[in-house]
Amino acid sequence: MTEILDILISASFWAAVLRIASPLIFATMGELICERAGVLNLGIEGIMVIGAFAGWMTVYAGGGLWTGVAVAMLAGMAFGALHGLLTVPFGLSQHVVGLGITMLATSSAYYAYRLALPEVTNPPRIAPFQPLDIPGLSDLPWIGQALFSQTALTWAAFACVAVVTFVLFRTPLGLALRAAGENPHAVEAQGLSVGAIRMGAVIVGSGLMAVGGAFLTMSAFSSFFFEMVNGRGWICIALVVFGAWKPGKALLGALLFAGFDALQVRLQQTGMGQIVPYQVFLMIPYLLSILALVLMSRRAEVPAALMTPFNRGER
Amino acid sequence: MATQDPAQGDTVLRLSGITKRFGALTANDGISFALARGEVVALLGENGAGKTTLMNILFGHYTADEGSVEVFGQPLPPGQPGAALAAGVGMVHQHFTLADNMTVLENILLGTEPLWRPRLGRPAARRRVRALARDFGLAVRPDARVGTLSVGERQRVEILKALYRDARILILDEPTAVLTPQEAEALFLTLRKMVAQGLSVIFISHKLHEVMAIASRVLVLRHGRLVGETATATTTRHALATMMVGAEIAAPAAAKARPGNVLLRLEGVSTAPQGSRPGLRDVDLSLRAGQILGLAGVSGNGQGALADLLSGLETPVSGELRIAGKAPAAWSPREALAARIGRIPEDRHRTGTIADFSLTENAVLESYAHAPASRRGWMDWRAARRDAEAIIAKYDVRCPGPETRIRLLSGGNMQKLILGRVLEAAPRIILANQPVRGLDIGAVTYVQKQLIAARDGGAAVLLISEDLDEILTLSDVIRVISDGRLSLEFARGEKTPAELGQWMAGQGFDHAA
Amino acid sequence: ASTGFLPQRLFAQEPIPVAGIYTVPVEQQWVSRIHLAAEAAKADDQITYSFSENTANTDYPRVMREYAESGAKLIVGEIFGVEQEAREVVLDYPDTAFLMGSSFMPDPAYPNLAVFDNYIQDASYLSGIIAGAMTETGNIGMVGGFPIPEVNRLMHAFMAGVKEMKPDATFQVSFIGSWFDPPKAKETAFAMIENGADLLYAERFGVSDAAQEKGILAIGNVIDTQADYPETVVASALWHFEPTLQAALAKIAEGSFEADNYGLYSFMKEGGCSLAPLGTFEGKVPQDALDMVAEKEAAIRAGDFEVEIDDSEPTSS
Amino acid sequence: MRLEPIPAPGPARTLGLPALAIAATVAVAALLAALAGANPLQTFGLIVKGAAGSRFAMLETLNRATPLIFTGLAVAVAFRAKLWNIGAEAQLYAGALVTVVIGTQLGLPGPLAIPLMALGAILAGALMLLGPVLLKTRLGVDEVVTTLLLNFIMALFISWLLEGPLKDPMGMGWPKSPALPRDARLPRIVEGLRLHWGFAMALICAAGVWLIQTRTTLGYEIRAVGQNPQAARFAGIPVGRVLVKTALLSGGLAALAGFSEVAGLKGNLTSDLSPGFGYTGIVVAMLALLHPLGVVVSALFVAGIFVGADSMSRAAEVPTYIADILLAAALLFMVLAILLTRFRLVRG
Ligand SMILES: Nc1ncnc2c1ncn2[C@@H]1O[C@H](COP(=O)(O)OP(=O)(O)OP(=O)(O)O)[C@@H](O)[C@H]1O
Ligand SMILES: Nc1ncnc2c1ncn2[C@@H]1O[C@H](COP(=O)(O)OP(=O)(O)OP(=O)(O)O)[C@@H](O)[C@H]1O
Ligand SMILES: [Mg+2]
Ligand SMILES: [Mg+2]
Repeated sequence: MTEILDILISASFWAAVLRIASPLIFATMGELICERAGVLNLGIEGIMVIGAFAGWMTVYAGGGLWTGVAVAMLAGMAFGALHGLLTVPFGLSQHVVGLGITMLATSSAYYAYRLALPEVTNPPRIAPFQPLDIPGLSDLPWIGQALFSQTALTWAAFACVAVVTFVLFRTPLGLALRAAGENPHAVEAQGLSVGAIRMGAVIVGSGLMAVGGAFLTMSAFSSFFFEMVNGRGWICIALVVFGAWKPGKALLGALLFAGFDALQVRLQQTGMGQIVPYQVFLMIPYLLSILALVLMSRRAEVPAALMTPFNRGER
Repeated sequence: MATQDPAQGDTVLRLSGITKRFGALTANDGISFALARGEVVALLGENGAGKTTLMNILFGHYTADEGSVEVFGQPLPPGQPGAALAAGVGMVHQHFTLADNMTVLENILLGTEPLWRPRLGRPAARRRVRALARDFGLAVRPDARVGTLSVGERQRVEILKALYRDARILILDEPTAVLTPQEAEALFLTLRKMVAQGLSVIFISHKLHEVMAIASRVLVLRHGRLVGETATATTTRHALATMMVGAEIAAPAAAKARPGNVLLRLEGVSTAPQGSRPGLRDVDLSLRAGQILGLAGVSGNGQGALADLLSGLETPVSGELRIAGKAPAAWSPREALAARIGRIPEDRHRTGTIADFSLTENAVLESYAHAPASRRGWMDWRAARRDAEAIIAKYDVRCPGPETRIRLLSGGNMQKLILGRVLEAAPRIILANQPVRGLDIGAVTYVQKQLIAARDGGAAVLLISEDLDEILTLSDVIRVISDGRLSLEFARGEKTPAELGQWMAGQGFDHAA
Repeated sequence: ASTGFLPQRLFAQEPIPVAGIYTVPVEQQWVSRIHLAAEAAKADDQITYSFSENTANTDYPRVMREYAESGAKLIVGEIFGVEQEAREVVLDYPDTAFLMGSSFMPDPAYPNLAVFDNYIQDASYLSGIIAGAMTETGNIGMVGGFPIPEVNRLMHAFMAGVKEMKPDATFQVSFIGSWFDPPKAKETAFAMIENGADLLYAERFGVSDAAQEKGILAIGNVIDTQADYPETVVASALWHFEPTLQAALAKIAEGSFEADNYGLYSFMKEGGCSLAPLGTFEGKVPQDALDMVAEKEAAIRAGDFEVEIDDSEPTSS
Repeated sequence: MRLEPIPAPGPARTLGLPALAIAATVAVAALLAALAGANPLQTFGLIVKGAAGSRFAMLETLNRATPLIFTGLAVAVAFRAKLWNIGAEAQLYAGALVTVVIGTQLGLPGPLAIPLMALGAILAGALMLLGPVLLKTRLGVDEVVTTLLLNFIMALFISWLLEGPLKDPMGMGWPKSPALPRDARLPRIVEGLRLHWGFAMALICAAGVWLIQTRTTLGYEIRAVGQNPQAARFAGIPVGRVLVKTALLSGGLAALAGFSEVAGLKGNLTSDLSPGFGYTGIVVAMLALLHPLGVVVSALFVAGIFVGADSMSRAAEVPTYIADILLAAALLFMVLAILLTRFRLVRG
């Protein structure tokens, strides 16, 4: 028990939590935007892969880091546009299209990587985002290490939550977006285009997912690897539900998930780590997510029109 | 046919030669008419005559195949609700278009500000909504979640949506179908205020007395064509009905009831309230063979709980339910069906039918589990189809055939299928919850006749309705429900409508208690 | 590609058609060594080479058949996940030689199936000696993918090497449950550093990055990454697949390929593994360690000393 | 923009559009091959050859379709009831696990072991889905997420078993289960080739599911609950019980994929038994519009594209990943084509 406490009060633990959470936060916000507009985007896993690849490749080919982020975002938006095209005007099954996009984006990234770097054995590296040194703050004793030793992208992730919250709940655009996920007929009857709103949401949301992927290759790490997204996208789907489709709560979920991940890594070194198989530690975040869902189930408010395609002139 | 034209400068809206086809069906066929400033025009027609379609074209939900729409002299671009709104057209849809999980204010604000504006002007909007609500007598709380509102309140939100956008022309598609008479009265008050301010209204309803009360002019649609026009001042309800259906309609003539044994009895039954819906409070009720008991009351006073109880969806928390003198051991829809309770649900779309099932599949929804529809777990679709065909023939369900998806039927025909399904099971007790809501007069008359016939065949009928007229015409005995309590039993004609209205408002219970 | 291990070309004949089938991308350390050796042989016109990477185990036998049908004379790969099915395929193509990473011993019942694995415990052991000399706290972190024999035996050999210099050294061992999740490997390594580790055994990508960021040292495994981490990676235990491949090619050319254990070709005395050159750490490693490395290496090469092969799952101490 | 139903689509549409989808996939293949410096004109021929060019190729396609039929059926059954089972992957592994445990630990003779293994697998898969369904019906917990998360938990659980209690003592330390005894394996349909009786079982299951859906009261109940649970409940259909039965059926079918892969193909359990068959099953089912017999066709289509494209990648010497790209492209083109056989997109 004291071992766990020791871990929990260490600054480096909290620094790790923020790091691990960052890609999840971006992608979770992306998914949340899509789902708020009524579209379940199961393409998230693949879109993160394409983001990871496109961002990294841009920098590797000589672009700047922020250019890389922008390219990653654009790549994600391109796949988002495809997802949106198929699920919004054509109203195809969001399950199939999502899984199809995941497969397409992932394999496209791999194919492009292999074409670009056929002879690779040691994956090449780029100079990734470095922790921002904030004079004064970064030198503070505990806080400095826990909070103020992060890269610009981590800061961007938190800013992203604030922006998404503001846009969703404080602007006309956010109102329209939420309404599209609650009752598209209401949106249409108020003279707005459900199709355009949903398309926009899927495209922008996918862009954010791709930035989440890019975080992995450009901040958390410095190379692109096959399979490095490693199911993080699926976690984000769960985080959106966990957060009851609210950005703040979803952020909390991401931090919690990252916290358990950071904790399990450390627990493996403790006395417990000797008796308990490592798989059990790896399972903890998933088990807790389910538990949290059960505890919150009564209160969760699913966007009423989630997964329901809208076709004008059909009742 | 040519309709009478308002004076030139007064015309706010003109539809010219509107034609709309859905596949082989022509829903609107060359319809032209004009609307004047400050005028209320009623649109009448049987179910499926094309009223909603026409309004959907006007509002831009559909694009007409032919014809054009002019608002205030300007052509309206087709297929764009946004353009209609901007031109001053507001529409209250037959099925509300509100987001339940959002607040009233949010629903009203939706789409009213440029999407790229950095902030929603909530405080100003709230003030404006309050002012409009006061001016037009539309009481709602701007920050309430729509999902928690009653139907009447929701409708007020719909009207506020239009007013907030400065609508000059308001379309109301069957606004009263789901309102209590009191709510309908309030709506009319609001409409009169609006007209006084120069708004024009298109009003769709199947209730002729409402049309007579509110409209100055009536347009009648039949099979997509405009077949008649008349001023309300120079016509009668009877004449309108004939114009609509194209034939005379005889009102159901009820013979005197011959009440028999008590088939179902509630003794001191209470049920748990559900959300904002009240439960029953210590209710005693007897349903007799060969008698129609009409339950009057303002919606939301426990009718739902009583209907659910008899349907098998709910169980009493105290008191006893007895069928033919015996308390059932278990209680669920299955047991209710086994006890030969026939149930006509309030909401035919959501509870009564499965939209994408065929008529055959819907016909056996309550009887699929046993012969002849199935044997030892295997469906006998041929037998099921025979059942459906029999219902279709006997109950005059107009449809392309038993394999049609029921979604494609009009409400009246859907209701006839439900009626057939219920009555063909030869129920001893019939629960008829708002059985004619939203139906045209032809269908209304038909359904009511069938209920009387079932009574004459010895069934006990519980008729729940908010329409006092309906209660008064059909019921042999009447009881009133208010806040989960039942009044004493009144014989037919014992109380005047005004007296019943007082009971509905909750007076009289206190004296009785 | 290094050609230092290629023996003289023994025969000037048609290149031998070789196919590689890998269940992971060719970046994966283990596979990359096979791939490199094959590419080198191809560059030498010794073989023609095509490969299929990221092949699911479900598809593996089909791909084996396809290559065999298309005329490959030697098929290289890994059948750890499809031992039984692969053996059935092998019997159907007696004229094709199969040289497969496998956890079983060769079996004369499958005469055209030879097995190998990366038995580079010799080099790992030597790298451990260097690690033992370089660690100050004696607290060493080891991050692995999965606890499979290929990983376990190298970890054990490494730990044995460390103990030669620091008998009381302690080890933190973690498995991340993935071959390809460098960010996760990196986080795990960070956690070990916080927990006092001042030297990391980099079984996975990502570990050296953590060491580099925190300014501590790392020991590489299977591949040489010092060029990427010049201040961090002290030494690496390298695997050279070339002797294994060349031995197989020679047998095929002779027509005497048979069920055999090629794992031996990964041993140091066969040139199958080596300690990477100290490079940037030249002169920074204590002399007594270098002496011991030299002594042990000589003993290993002479066959006087055998590093123990322990495939059991290592645990933290 | 809106979709408008086409009253009576002619054969030009119903056949032409799917053909167009395949042509578009081929065009993508050619483009990708050209990017990699291969001859784009060969690709189509190579794909066909790889998927159906020989008896071997054809049987391999059938072989790869086998688990997809099972998981496709599992998903089709569940989705009919609007039970969003994204966890066929976990159910597959549950089935495989029980198959191996019964087959290797009980020491039963083959003829007894095989049916017992299948039954055990069905039970395990069913239980695997029962949890999420009970959480859904009792507490309203979203099953998309619970079934999805269970996939990860199951994968870790299997990984632990394979490194711990279920590790093959003869496996030289590699994490895999002991192998089933010879007589506890499903026989091959064609001697020497991999196709096994699991394929026949899959076809029987498809026919069975079709019968259940169209001919039984259970099938009727499942559809009713899926389309409108409120109306179903009102009509006396026990909604919760129907969902539970659906879950048992769906989970059981997915588990049979695991059973068939282990008993028919692999002989033992490894943590990479399934390259995402559970997820692909969703695609297979939706491509078939949830029709059980359509599942067979769409599983064959999916398997054929993958096997053909994979083989093409080797023959044309382009990166292997092209197979997944083409599979994804074919799927998306095909679902779109099938939609457009019945609807057209119009303005306004
Ligand atoms: N979206 C649609 N697609 C196909 N046919 C339609 C559609 N909407 C309406 N129809 C057809 O148009 C006809 C007219 O329908 P409409 O809704 O206008 O009737 P209505 O007069 O409003 O009936 P009610 O009184 O029941 O509301 C119907 O018979 C129906 O068959
Ligand atoms: N998608 C559709 N395709 C074909 N016809 C439709 C469609 N939607 C509605 N209709 C037709 O439109 C007509 C009116 O539909 P509506 O939903 O207004 O029902 P209704 O008859 O008014 O019943 P209710 O009053 O109970 O709502 C019906 O006759 C129905 O057949
Ligand atoms: Mg209508
Ligand atoms: Mg109606």
